[in-house]
Amino acid sequence: MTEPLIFELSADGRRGYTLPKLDVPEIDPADHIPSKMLRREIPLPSLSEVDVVRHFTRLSRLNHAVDVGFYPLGSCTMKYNPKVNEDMARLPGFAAIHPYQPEETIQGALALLHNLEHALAEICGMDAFTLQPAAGAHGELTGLLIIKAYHRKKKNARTKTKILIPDAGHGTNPASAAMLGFEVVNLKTSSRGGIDLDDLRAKATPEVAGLMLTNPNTLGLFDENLTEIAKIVHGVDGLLYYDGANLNAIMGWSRPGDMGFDIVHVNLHKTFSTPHGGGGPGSGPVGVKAHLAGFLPSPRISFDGKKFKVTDKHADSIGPVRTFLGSFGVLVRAYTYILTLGAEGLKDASSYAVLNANYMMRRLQKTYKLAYDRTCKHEFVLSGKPFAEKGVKTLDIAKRLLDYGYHAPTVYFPLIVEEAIMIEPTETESKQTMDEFIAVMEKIAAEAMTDPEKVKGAPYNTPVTRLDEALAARKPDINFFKRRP
Amino acid sequence: MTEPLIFELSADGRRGYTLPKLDVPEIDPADHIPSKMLRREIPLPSLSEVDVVRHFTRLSRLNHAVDVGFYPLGSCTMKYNPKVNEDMARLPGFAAIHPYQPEETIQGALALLHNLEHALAEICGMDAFTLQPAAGAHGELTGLLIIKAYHRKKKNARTKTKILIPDAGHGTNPASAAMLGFEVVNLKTSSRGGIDLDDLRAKATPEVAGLMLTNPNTLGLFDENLTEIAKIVHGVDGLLYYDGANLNAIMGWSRPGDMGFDIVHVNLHKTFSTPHGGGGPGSGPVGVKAHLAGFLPSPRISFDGKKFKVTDKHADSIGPVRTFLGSFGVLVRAYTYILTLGAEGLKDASSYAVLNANYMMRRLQKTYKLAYDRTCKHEFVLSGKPFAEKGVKTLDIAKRLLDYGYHAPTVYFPLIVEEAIMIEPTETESKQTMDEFIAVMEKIAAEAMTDPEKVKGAPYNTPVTRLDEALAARKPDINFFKRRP
Amino acid sequence: MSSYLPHTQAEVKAMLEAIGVKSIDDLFSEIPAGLRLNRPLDLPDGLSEAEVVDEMNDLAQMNYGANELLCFLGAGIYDHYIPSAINHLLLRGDFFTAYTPYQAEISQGTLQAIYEYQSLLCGLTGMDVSNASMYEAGTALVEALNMAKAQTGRTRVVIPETVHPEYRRVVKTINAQMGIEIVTVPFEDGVTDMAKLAEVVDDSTAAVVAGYPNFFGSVEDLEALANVAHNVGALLVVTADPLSLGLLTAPGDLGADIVCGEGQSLGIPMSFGGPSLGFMACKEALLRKVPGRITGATVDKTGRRGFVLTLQAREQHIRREKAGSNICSNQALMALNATIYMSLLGRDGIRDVANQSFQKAHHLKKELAARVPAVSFPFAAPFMNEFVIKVPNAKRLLLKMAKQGVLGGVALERWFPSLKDHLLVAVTEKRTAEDLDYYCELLGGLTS
Amino acid sequence: MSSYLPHTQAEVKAMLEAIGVKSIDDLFSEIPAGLRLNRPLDLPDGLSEAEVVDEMNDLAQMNYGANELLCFLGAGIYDHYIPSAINHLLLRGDFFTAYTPYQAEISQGTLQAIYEYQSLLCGLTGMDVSNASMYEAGTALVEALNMAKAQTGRTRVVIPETVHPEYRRVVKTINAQMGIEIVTVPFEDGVTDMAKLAEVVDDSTAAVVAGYPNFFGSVEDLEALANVAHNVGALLVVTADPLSLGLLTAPGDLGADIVCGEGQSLGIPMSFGGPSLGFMACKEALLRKVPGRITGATVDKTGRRGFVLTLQAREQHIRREKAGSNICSNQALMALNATIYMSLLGRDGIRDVANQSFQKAHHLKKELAARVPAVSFPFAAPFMNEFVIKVPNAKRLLLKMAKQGVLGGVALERWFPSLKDHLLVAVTEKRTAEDLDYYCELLGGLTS
Ligand SMILES: Cc1ncc(COP(=O)(O)O)c(C=O)c1O
Ligand SMILES: Cc1ncc(COP(=O)(O)O)c(C=O)c1O
Repeated sequence: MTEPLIFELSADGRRGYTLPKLDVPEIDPADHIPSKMLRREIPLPSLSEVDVVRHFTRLSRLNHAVDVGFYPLGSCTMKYNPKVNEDMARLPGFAAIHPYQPEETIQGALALLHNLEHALAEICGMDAFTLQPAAGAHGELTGLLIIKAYHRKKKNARTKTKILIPDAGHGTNPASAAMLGFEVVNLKTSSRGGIDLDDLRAKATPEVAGLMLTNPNTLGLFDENLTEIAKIVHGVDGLLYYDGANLNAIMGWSRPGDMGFDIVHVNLHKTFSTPHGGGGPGSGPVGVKAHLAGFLPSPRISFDGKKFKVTDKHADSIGPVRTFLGSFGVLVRAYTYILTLGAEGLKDASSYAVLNANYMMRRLQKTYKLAYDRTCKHEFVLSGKPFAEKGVKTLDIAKRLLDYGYHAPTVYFPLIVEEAIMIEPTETESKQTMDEFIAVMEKIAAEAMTDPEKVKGAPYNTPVTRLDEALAARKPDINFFKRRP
Repeated sequence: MTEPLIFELSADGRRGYTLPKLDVPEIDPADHIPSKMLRREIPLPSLSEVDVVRHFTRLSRLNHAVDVGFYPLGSCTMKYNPKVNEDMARLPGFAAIHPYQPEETIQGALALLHNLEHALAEICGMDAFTLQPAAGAHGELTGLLIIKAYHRKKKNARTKTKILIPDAGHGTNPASAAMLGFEVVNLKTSSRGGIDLDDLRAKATPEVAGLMLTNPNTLGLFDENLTEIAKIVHGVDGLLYYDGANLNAIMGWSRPGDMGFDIVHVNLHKTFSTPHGGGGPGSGPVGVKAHLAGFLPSPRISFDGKKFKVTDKHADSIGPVRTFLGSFGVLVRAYTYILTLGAEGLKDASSYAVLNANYMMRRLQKTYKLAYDRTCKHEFVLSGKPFAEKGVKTLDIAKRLLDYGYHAPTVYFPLIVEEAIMIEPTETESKQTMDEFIAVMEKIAAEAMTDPEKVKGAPYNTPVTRLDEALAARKPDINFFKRRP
Repeated sequence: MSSYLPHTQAEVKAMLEAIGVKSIDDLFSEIPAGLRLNRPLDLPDGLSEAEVVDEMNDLAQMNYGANELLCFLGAGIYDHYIPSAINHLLLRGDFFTAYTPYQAEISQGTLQAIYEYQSLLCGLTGMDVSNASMYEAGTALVEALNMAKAQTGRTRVVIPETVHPEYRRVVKTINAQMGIEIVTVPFEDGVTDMAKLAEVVDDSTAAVVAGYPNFFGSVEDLEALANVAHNVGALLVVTADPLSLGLLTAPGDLGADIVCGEGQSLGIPMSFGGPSLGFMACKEALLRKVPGRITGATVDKTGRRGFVLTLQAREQHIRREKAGSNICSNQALMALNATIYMSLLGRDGIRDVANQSFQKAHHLKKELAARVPAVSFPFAAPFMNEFVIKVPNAKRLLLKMAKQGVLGGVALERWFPSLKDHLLVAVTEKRTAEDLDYYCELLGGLTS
Repeated sequence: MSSYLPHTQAEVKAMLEAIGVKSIDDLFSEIPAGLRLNRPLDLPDGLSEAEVVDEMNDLAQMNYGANELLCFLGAGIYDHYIPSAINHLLLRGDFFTAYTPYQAEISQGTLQAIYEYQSLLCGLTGMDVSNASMYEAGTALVEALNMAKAQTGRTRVVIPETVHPEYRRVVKTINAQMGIEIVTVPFEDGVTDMAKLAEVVDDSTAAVVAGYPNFFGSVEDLEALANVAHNVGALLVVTADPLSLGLLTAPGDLGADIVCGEGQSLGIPMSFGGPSLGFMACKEALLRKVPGRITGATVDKTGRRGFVLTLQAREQHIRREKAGSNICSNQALMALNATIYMSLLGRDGIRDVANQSFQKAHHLKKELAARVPAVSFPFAAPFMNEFVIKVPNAKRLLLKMAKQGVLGGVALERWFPSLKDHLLVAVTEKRTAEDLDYYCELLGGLTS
């Protein structure tokens, strides 16, 4: 069953809100605002409260979500989002404070930010953190701005024009670099799934401003040559940037700071259990080594032993990368999570995330093609290519999984694996859940061989069947008021 | 898709809870409690938090509910349950107070109870209320205990042995009366759908302790002869009990107290918008005229102009009918609702409830058989008999409605209408919603004539298809640990 | 027009036309003039949501409960920790805005949850059968005694004073009007006086009732009580605290025939005593006598497992005056609440919570004995997490303690004149060692 | 083991066996010894949920926000009333624990809600196209200027000082590093100095930016600004407060090419400034330049309407370094929040809320003028619900006001040295006549 649009449920005169009676003498806006600036038509719908509640309740029931079932979307760390985190973010002392309140009235909020910065620094082995960035990609931009500022300070801005990025890197990496005018130089992946050292050496020219690296990388593999890589990049005065999307693999085991990275971003909406919200909000705090701390975005938070303060005058700072101090509500959730797990719990999370991934990899490699046959970390990449002979693509396998009540893995990424199927179970899934999923994956593999049309026609048991993406792109209908007839 | 039982998801050693470390020196319970009283086995399952969240999230999605769609279940007043009521009931000042706190620390709670008693008294035209009863049936029991006490006080307990109840009355009415040892005398329904006055006159003997009446009754009809009825019953020193399940029809229009009733119960989970909770909790406050106030259950709440008090010594009181002062959280919701609607809003609610019912009745009587062709109040009763010729029963029509995303009306009640279909839209439903439902009802009527097997096989689009009730009753499987193999 | 009413003027007009009347007033015209209310209700005007929230907040803030004060109150309602996930699940409208699962095919969520509740409750109590819930403990006991009457054909029930005095009052209000005779038995050292019990139990006795733990927190010798009852063919009815069953042997294993009581301790907010969870479980032999709804497993047309309300022939909507009970709406949402709690805590958790409550209560009693000379202890019986103390001027003391941040106990005098200056003190796992220390400190200070 | 980890010892053992390793340590063995952390993380031990809640409550209670103090702060974040239903819907895990709707067939809830959001935003702003959200206003403006650059092929943007100074700072941080030159224009009587604007806008100008209402709360003459921009082939980029558009003409009807800004006023908690809602809407001509996700309607195999992410060829995961923007995660849940708010308020509600805010702000200004001699008003430009006052010792005054229960305004000096002792005062529909009276009273008292 499909759901009408909110506009289709509207009837003029309905209302889903109440307001107190206006208790000041009413004036005519036309006496105070030029009439051409006074609005006549507002094309919003009109609904009663029950209409609205039902509409969004019904919509929600059309969604798969972590709370509904297994969600092994690689690179996204779809772990359980603890309910208590939601409660904490909604405490009025956090939810009802304004960013421009006097410092004296927000000491609790500043303390939380300060503590969180320090916890992240310890987890990552960095010296200072900013909590401003609103997501991973925003963190990347922030990090790259710091790289720019670093070279500018050394008067090398003109020559430092290139950013190295492995071909397995996430799309945001090159996009972020390009936004700031860097030339993106792609690095090849070795047969072990790490950076091809020869390629790196060849490309590590004096123009290199930095290297952006995800580790474990998007193949789920830990690059054993990090020390060498760092040496090479640092050797040309390039900075090492750590894309922390995959930090969930190594907490308490290894730290980017100790690996030689100068800058790191972490995704609180992955590793630190804050919910993905249907696409966001995320949060992508950026940490740096001491030598780069001066470049961090202002304003920053400081503590003089008695009082927490927001300081805004930092000569070398790249400046603010957003308004206000960060996605505070997300930070509250992440801080709650860190308090809950503590040192040992965070390490356990990584341990079991890696255990789960290796378990699934070893079991699934019997049916699917494993891209790199090595111990993985928190995720691994299969290929759907074996089924090409039957005309079954990875996309078909993904869609068929939906019929069995699962979200599909990440597909067609990383680009270097043909027909990629990238699976990240996360630590919050049980063997039971994984075994059931594995059984279904095996069943689909069998179906692909014996009844390929079945798989190619999937999904069948979903609120809608396969959707026509080509039509959507060819004749965009993205606004009800300009809809396709 | 069906959902495993919580027991089937369990694995020994999992946990979905955390506790602080025990911070007092641990002692051995066996040194303090005789060992035969110390438990060895606890057959509870073990799950992680995400297992539990998913299980109940998935279960919830198998439910229809007011928040999901139209729920025209007659006699149950399935109106919208405002969300703000839920917030108010969860304020720590209400949710985290203990019933045995000193009065000084619960003045807000007592004030709320006191105000709610008075608001209900005004709405019902009664003089005093108790908020103790936990549901409508419990209210009936309370009312009948008051009737008993009244006659006992007049030394008539021995002779006052009968309770009159119309045959259209709800099952709880005779059941409540019988529990207290009353003999139930059924009254016939007249061709107008009210009480048959001749029958009443004939049965109004000196043994009559009281009459229990729902008005509008379960046919949705207002009994125009109330004044006469009251005269007859009072004439034999019987008391008039008002079953307030249908109060939603008349708020602000007419009051049971003004109709001659001595005792009334109201269902807060119907008229006053508190949610039905999947079957409860409800709340069934009981109001009485001044001459019966002394019989109300103790403890009661009093206000001396400064302080609210709980008083427990009332010589004539029937005594407490439950522990503590009532289903407080439900009372908070109802009070919130009354504050929100106010005098006019409550009357509007009844006006539109009645408008909706008449609109649906007039439209649906074209397709279904209308039991009593009169202006109805908040609900009306159709009969599914016209489709008997095709072998289609009311039950089949009800099941077919599920396929279209609706909850079915109340069926086979009241018992005096063959193949009864009892529809109560409530005031929170829009014409749009009702029109769509009417169209489906017409479609099903057509299906019943042209494709009766389709209707008889329904439902098809539900999480499970028609369930074998006979098997369930024949071989009860009601406890996982003693399940049917 | 309120946000809860969707009617537009145009729609009202169209609907009146379809009905064939001119105005809404016409729909009320058959109400005789004399029965009409010819004035507005004497209630305040309606308020916007924001104003309502303000007004309710003002009322809520006039209460000082377990969020503001350290709560050592029990006597049936306990301040246990409620895991966050519970409220999130209960807030799903798909659960709480549904009614009784009359249409099973679109109510599997509610039905399966009830089946799980019944099973968990049976597991915890050691019973075979559980219904879907009762209102609360008092009325649950009323129904249990009614069952005993029906089962045994006898009309006399024996209830020791160690059973919650409020339950006993409810029994007196209701069962006494059902033709049941109630016999009371005194206590001795905080438990039922077995000698006195033996004196009053005879072959006219339908049931013997026992609290487990009893009202004073003491652990009764259920087996002995069961023997007394069973020897004369009476049933043993136990009112139990289900959370305590994490540490105490299931009553079913000690001879209970019916176990009922208050389930609030299973993760339900105290909420001034309601809505809470009455529960009712019994042995197989009593199945057909159980009041209220029961869910059973069955299959659908395709053979898939599904759940339905079953054995409805016991109930009022079918049997009317011949039904054993009048219960219709129950406490389904609170049963769901308890089900989620039991699922989260599980086997280990319920034991841990019960044990921590036990440990902390015993620690407090020990510390009080050592540190507060003014306190004495009338009973030496084994106890779970609640015990009785005697202090000078108990009632005034309670007020003073409240002013200093502690809800110190429940004064027993109102039910037991002989227990003047006695307090019932409950300790849950939520109280920290520091809290217990403060309690001793405060009591020491106020009594010295 | 935490309640978030389901692993039992037996399962761990079985899994290690299936993998063919002896211990979890073995799975980390390829991390070179030098890169391993050979000590525990220097963080506190984990806590139980109850302890965490206590600790977080302690922190929250060290803040005094709009629940404790009367909030007259604005400057982009406003204390509007948030209807209760919103949070109930947002708390549905089916929404908030999902990610980007990559698998459309099981994400129709999220996708349709985004389509509705896009449409509502277009309706409110008078634009043709909206994306699914941006992070927040500052970065939304950054992207808007980047779009203008791409569209016009020009690299100079003109931003008056009347645009939020923090947005301008973000633009400086980011756009300046993208090869965009930023030219500032001063203000005159609270609005953009049109003469000065005309001087700097030329045919190298990619965009002119305007706040609507602007940072001082004043209503700019957008049409005039649009003319200046369009005359030289530049775009008019407007940062708007969407709620104010309940009273103010849609920027699209006054010539705006791009409308972006902060959507927090649409029912989103202030939450110390985040997560909030960046929004981005534009005219059809700019469709292919829009950053971020867009949802489009389409049909499934059976012809039923459905929704998908569309036009993805613009995005980083497809285009990598050739993408116009790097945005990936956005603020979907906040967009849903705003969508529910706009649906509840609807056409009439958004006008009512905007109008009440307008009325109350004007009332306060009038009352201040009449009752508090120490207050003066630097600007006479028309305004919505926010205005600037001058008071002696503004900063110390703010602290004194806070102590007496009022968050009195935002001090402007930090961004505008010339506006020392000036406060920006915002009034929403939540402030009652009584609150406004208290504000005057307090300010009068503290300045006399
Ligand atoms: C490896 C990697 N880097 C960066 C990102 C971008 O993070 P965000 O979506 O928070 O901007 C992602 C997101 O999926 C990612 O997987
Ligand atoms: C007319 C009538 N009376 C009494 C009741 C019993 O109310 P409750 O279920 O609250 O016990 C009902 C419930 O449906 C009813 O419809």
